[in-house]
Amino acid sequence: MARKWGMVVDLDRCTGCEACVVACRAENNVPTVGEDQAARGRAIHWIRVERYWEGEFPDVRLKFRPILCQQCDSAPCEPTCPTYASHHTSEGLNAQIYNRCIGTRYCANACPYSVRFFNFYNPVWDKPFHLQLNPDVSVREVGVMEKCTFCVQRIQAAEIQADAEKRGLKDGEFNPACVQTCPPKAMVFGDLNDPESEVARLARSNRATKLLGELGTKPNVTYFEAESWEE
Amino acid sequence: MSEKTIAQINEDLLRPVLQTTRRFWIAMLFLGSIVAAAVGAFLYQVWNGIGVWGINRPVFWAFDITNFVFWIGISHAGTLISAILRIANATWRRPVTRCAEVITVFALMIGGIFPIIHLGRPWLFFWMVPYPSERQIWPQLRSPLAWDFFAIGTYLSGSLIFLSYPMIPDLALVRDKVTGWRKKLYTVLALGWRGTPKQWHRLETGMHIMAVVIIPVAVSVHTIVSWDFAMAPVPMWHSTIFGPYFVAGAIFSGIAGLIIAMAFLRKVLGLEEYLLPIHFDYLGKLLLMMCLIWAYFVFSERLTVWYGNESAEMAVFWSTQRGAFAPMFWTMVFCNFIIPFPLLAIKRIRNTITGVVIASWAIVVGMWLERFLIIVPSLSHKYLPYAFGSYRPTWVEITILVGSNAAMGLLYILFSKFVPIIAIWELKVGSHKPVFVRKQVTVIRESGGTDPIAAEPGLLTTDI
Amino acid sequence: MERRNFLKVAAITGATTALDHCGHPDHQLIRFIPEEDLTPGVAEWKPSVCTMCPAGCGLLVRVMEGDAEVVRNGQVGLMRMGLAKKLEGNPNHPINQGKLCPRGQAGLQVTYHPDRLAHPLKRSGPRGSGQFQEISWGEAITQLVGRLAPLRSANQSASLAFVTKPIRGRRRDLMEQFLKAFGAPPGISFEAFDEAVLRRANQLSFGRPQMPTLDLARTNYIIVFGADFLGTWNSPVAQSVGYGVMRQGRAGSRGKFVMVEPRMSQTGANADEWVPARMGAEGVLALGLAHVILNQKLRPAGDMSRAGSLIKGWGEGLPEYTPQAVESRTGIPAATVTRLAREMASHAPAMAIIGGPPLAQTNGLASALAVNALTALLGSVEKPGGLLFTPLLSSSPIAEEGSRASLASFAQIQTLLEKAPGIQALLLCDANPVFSCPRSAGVREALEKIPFIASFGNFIDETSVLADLILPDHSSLESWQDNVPESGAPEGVVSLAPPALHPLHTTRAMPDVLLEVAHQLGGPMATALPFKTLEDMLRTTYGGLGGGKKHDPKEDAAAWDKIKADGGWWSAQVQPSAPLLNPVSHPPIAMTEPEFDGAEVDFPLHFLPCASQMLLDGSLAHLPWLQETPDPVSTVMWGTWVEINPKTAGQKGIKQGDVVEVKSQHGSLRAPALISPGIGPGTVAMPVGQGHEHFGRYASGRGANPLAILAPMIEPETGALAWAATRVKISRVGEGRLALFAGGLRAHPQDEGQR
Amino acid sequence: MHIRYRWVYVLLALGILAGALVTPIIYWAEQGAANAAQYPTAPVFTSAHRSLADAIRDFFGLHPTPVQPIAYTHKVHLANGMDCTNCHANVESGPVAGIPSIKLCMMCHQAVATDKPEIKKMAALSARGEDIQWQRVYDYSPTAHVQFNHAPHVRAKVECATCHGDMRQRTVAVRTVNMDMGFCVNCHKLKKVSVECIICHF
Repeated sequence: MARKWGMVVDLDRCTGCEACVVACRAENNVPTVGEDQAARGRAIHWIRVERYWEGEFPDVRLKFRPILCQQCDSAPCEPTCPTYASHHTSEGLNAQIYNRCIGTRYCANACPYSVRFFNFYNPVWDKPFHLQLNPDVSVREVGVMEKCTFCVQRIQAAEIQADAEKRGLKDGEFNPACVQTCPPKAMVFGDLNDPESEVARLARSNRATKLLGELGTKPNVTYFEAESWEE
Repeated sequence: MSEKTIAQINEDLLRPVLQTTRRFWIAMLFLGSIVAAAVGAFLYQVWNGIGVWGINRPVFWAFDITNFVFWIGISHAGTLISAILRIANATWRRPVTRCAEVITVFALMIGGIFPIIHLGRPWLFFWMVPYPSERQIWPQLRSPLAWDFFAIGTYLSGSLIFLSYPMIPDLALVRDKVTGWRKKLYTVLALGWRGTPKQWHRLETGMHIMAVVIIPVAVSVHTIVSWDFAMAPVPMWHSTIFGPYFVAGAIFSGIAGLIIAMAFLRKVLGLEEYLLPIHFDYLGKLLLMMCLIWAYFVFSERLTVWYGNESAEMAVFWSTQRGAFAPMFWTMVFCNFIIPFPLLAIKRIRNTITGVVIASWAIVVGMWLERFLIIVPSLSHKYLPYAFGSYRPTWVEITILVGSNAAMGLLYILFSKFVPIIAIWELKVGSHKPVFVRKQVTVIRESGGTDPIAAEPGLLTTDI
Repeated sequence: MERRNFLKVAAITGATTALDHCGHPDHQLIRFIPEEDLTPGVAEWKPSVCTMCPAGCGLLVRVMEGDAEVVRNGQVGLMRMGLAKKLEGNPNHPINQGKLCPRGQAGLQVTYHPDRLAHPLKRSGPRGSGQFQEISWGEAITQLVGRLAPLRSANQSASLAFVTKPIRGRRRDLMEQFLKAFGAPPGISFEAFDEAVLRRANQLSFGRPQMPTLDLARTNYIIVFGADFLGTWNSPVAQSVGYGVMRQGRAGSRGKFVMVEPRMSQTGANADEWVPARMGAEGVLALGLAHVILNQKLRPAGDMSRAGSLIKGWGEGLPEYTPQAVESRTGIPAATVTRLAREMASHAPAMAIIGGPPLAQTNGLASALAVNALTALLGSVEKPGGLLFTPLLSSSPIAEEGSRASLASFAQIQTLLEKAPGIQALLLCDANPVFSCPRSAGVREALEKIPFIASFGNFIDETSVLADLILPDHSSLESWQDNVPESGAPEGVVSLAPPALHPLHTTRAMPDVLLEVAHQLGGPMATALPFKTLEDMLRTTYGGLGGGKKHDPKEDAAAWDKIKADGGWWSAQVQPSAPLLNPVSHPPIAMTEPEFDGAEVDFPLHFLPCASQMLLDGSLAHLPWLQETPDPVSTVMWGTWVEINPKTAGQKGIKQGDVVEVKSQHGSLRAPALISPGIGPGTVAMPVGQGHEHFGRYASGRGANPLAILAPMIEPETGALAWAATRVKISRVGEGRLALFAGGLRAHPQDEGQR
Repeated sequence: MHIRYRWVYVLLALGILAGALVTPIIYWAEQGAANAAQYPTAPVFTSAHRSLADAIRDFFGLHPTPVQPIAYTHKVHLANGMDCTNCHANVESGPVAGIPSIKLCMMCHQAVATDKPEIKKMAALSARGEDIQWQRVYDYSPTAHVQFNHAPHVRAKVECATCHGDMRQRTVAVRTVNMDMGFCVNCHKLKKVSVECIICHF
């Protein structure tokens, strides 16, 4: 059976440290836009840690929730794209094909999670920062939509390696950058179609919830809500 | 009108075509520069990237799509109205039809450009067109944007035929009046119209068929435009009311646009005897009806959202009722209802052209705001409050908006320069008995002219 | 705007190159013959050590071949060389176990920073003007030697001073040996957020002058006083890993985490219970808890160690710390105090931790001792699920450091300043006291008086801009690294790694420069430092580790190679050793009220500078990745902010984003306001990190530096800067702008009233 | 048209010109302001095209034929029993086939054919410690976002010649096969491998 990549995020473990955010930037050639553009709402973070306040001082709470592309099975962004730049892959990924993107930005409007980011200008790196750019990931240009890919470059590398060694993929053999770096191990990534995989096991847990599941987007990212302490 | 002789009619209606005034050139100069500025702004945007606009995340659409919907809306005046009136055989329509149909064609052209202007990479717009390529990919036909492409394409070509078909006799008329290069030009444009009974017959039937065909197309176009929004799960977009709501809004703004255009022509081209208060009165009534329908739609839309009290939608709702967008919202209500309703409802005011025109101006402004208020508040308040945003336009967007209006004026004036803006032959047909079509046949054979009543009756008998 | 210009520059200068495998390199440049032969397009993972903070996490560096613009003997050209593409945690490393914090992830940018110093510089303009001119290494070293030699001959060698960022490892030893041999006083290890108070307290309470290691993975209950242990404090990655286990890693037993702090931090946001105690009253709360436990006999009194004996009235059961008394002094309801005490007593293993703001008070040490006593009372010192202390290898510099720990770096800097007139030469290594000390301390003015300053740092900052000579170090990925972590793992650890990359610029490793200088100075210096390079030194120190007892060279060589391959050495054999001998005896301490600078009438608000999750103490402000990563709590990018409670803001008519002036007795600053429900009406907080004058293009002239306006209040016994003991007043100045990443504040917009 | 209106044409032209100039003027003004505000900008790496010409070339998929610094002849080397993988060593193992550094060339050419002018050129280079500036022959425009990996193709028994032409007949490498997307897709379909976009574009 074809693979179906998915993720589980345990909000009870997440500390909101944002290591995932920087790791993603480093891995995926996500450009920095500078203060002016950032203030205009053009900062690009494929994964972000949302924070929501509850109550008022002193009985105040703060909740974190890392949000990346949910790789929906019925993704609103996909049918909206007139050129197939955004479409579903056989491995359940929500592909964004940069070279096919003409920049209608319709997908970003349709995405309820607001995880699609647009290149309003050509990205720039002051030399020699560009020496760090990951050659396995393309550098996007102006007018192109971009988003979390579940680190598809790592998926493909692992698959090619496995084929070369004439074997299947092992669970946890590789991880997206965010999962790899997460200090409290709040994220788990893997193949949902492999019932043995950890992510599949967790996704079956009774703690499993989907973000905005009521919209029927069928996300492949599962959240475990934070729990409260009882004696 | 019947007391006006054919010669006078020709004289009055062909004047703008035959002689060029200074005013014309000044208008061209003025509008031309504005349009040029808008084109410059667009090139500037292409060179630097669409970041020169005020759009951002999450407000990825703003002025661009607002203008698109607005102009498509305006386009609904002409063809739809004149088609309906034709079928209804409302004779008062005759002076109105052409200037209405012209609006449709130009508004569609302008509106249709915006989806291209608004692309992040406009130079790749042709990927929306289904054509075979070595890539072996076709457009995504599930995408409302692809539907737009086809819908607008159909409507535009339909309207073009609908407009140009009844132009033929008048072009022929001009052909016979002018000399030199323009003679050549109009000879081509007139498509060899000689006014034979066959030709007249075909013209009539053609017009009837087109009139029937164009109405469902017109309705479908704006429904599909509304689906650009209704198909996306965005708070207050994802609504079943949008189809009829948009169509109503479109006709509403369309008629307003038409009235403004007519008032303009009446003054500038001195057509006081042709575009009579009665026309404004009738159109005003139509406008009044649309005004009520529009108000009804807005009310029911707001009511259901408010009553539904769904968290995400309420965020949008309140942002328009009391929040950042409230001033715009209430201005819209003012422009689209509070002002026009009394002006149009009170007969005495409706009969003064001024009253109707004021109402129309208010409505045009109000309807642009309505489009904006459908798009921006929803985008800036999507499901996850963390991703809420706001929007402020830049000079580029404003220039392009102004430019699109200037382009409308420019094209309209140019058109009235080349074609009689009022269908002369229809007027004449309107002012004589239906039998004359038969008579005229011989006349034409005789004199070779196309003017139905050129020769004196005496000749008729002798020649048959 | 910015990017449009870049674009224009790019379009006009044609400065575009493309990734080597999908584009064309700049043609006009010549190519140098590559030094190494890597497989193009294939990644190699090389071990290294993270130097973004002193925690000593192990790294794996993803090295791939690429074309770099380099200068070789004065000529610019393209060189095919190994380039670092990504940093990841070393999965076998006992401290970070394959994980990294955001700052560690951004470490890459240090190596490839456009403002990194590429070659030695000597000052060409007036001091502090930032005008330097390029010189050769030969010249640079001759100059340094030329300055140092006379000092020794004129036996003024005591007039050489050395200020460095905290380094735990052989580099540090090398400096010390250099200074000793030179005859100069020991170097000053300067840290902005000084942990001296805690080290001191741990030395007194537990006989261990070092930061604690938290066994979170096995604890059932942890109450934290101020320590931002999931963000920036101590060894955050190790602690986060443990925290994950405490939350969901153990079937059926989810530990409770209580946070006591005046302003909600990223760490506090994760607490099950958040207790905003009055600033400086944390110790009182701790003793209140102890009072309940003692008097209700919730714990066997036998666990009362000497940690308790350091607290006045402990023997009598802390009569002054009844819950009611505590309520009046801390603002925490008596009922809460009692409940918390019961909970922690009945959920062993439980521990209490203190760090950050509570220690930055005039009564910091007392608070620390109080919390230590509580932990001791809970019986979780050097026990599973409690406080552990990473065993210090005999070869570790920390033991030595520990004995000095009693003196805080601020105190050391101040003594330096007092001696400043007498000091002839100052060596700097990435320490930035000018930025990190209150302006009132007059660091800059004092340093300007020193005739000769040399800096080894590889960036120009507020301190090194004063230097006469700059000898830029390699980046941490380009040179040998070692670190003997002070905390973070229960077993003994040495993080050590060879260079992962060839140097990009014409820089040199600071230890190697010191060694060369020593040799050129000759005489006792040369003999005291026999090594040729840092590598020699590391090998002689650690080469034996893991080798056989009887140091057979072959075995050692193999062991050495293994250490280099593993990125260090660690062993469970090194168990937590018994408390150090000769425990420092100390009279019992009374929990005094904290003193604050500024009368409450004129300066009504407490001022709380807090470590920034991204920029730490400002030493990382030059990295655009961190600048553009939103702060987890405020979601501000590229700037500073003043965090104000809605009530306070309302009274002053301050709205989100308005520029406010924050005024203390010692200065004032301006920054945009951030209205936040996470801070009390009596306090305003500001993140440390921005407000640099000189620190590369991304940090310079951005935001404001809260440390600058602090009063020189100190914790008397250690002399540590009490950076949370200043009072301020605020006033609205005008409109401003904040680059916020977040739109809404709350999950349900209605909570904020109709928008 | 009537002669007395000629001045109007002039005005008209001027007006339109002015309109068209509005934006560039604002643009340059902004640029000036911005540059003043900017910190001294180092040359940058960007995905922007170098010039309008570049953009147009890219749009129409035109590839300028590169001029190699050394007239390397594949023909001779292959005729002398060498194999592609002798120089392009990583083609079986990695994504990039790789071009050897001058070191490898000099291994043989210290001794072999040292009298030939091209070899002399090369020897001079290596004496100066310089490598040969080989120019790419086959590459994808960055805007194509193609992530090509040689190894799997070699493993799938795709001949080098299929994509690079028969180098035994060539001296200096030139682009013989037009590697447009159709070329790739056809082969993928023929070999019944996935033609999903994400396979190559990411």
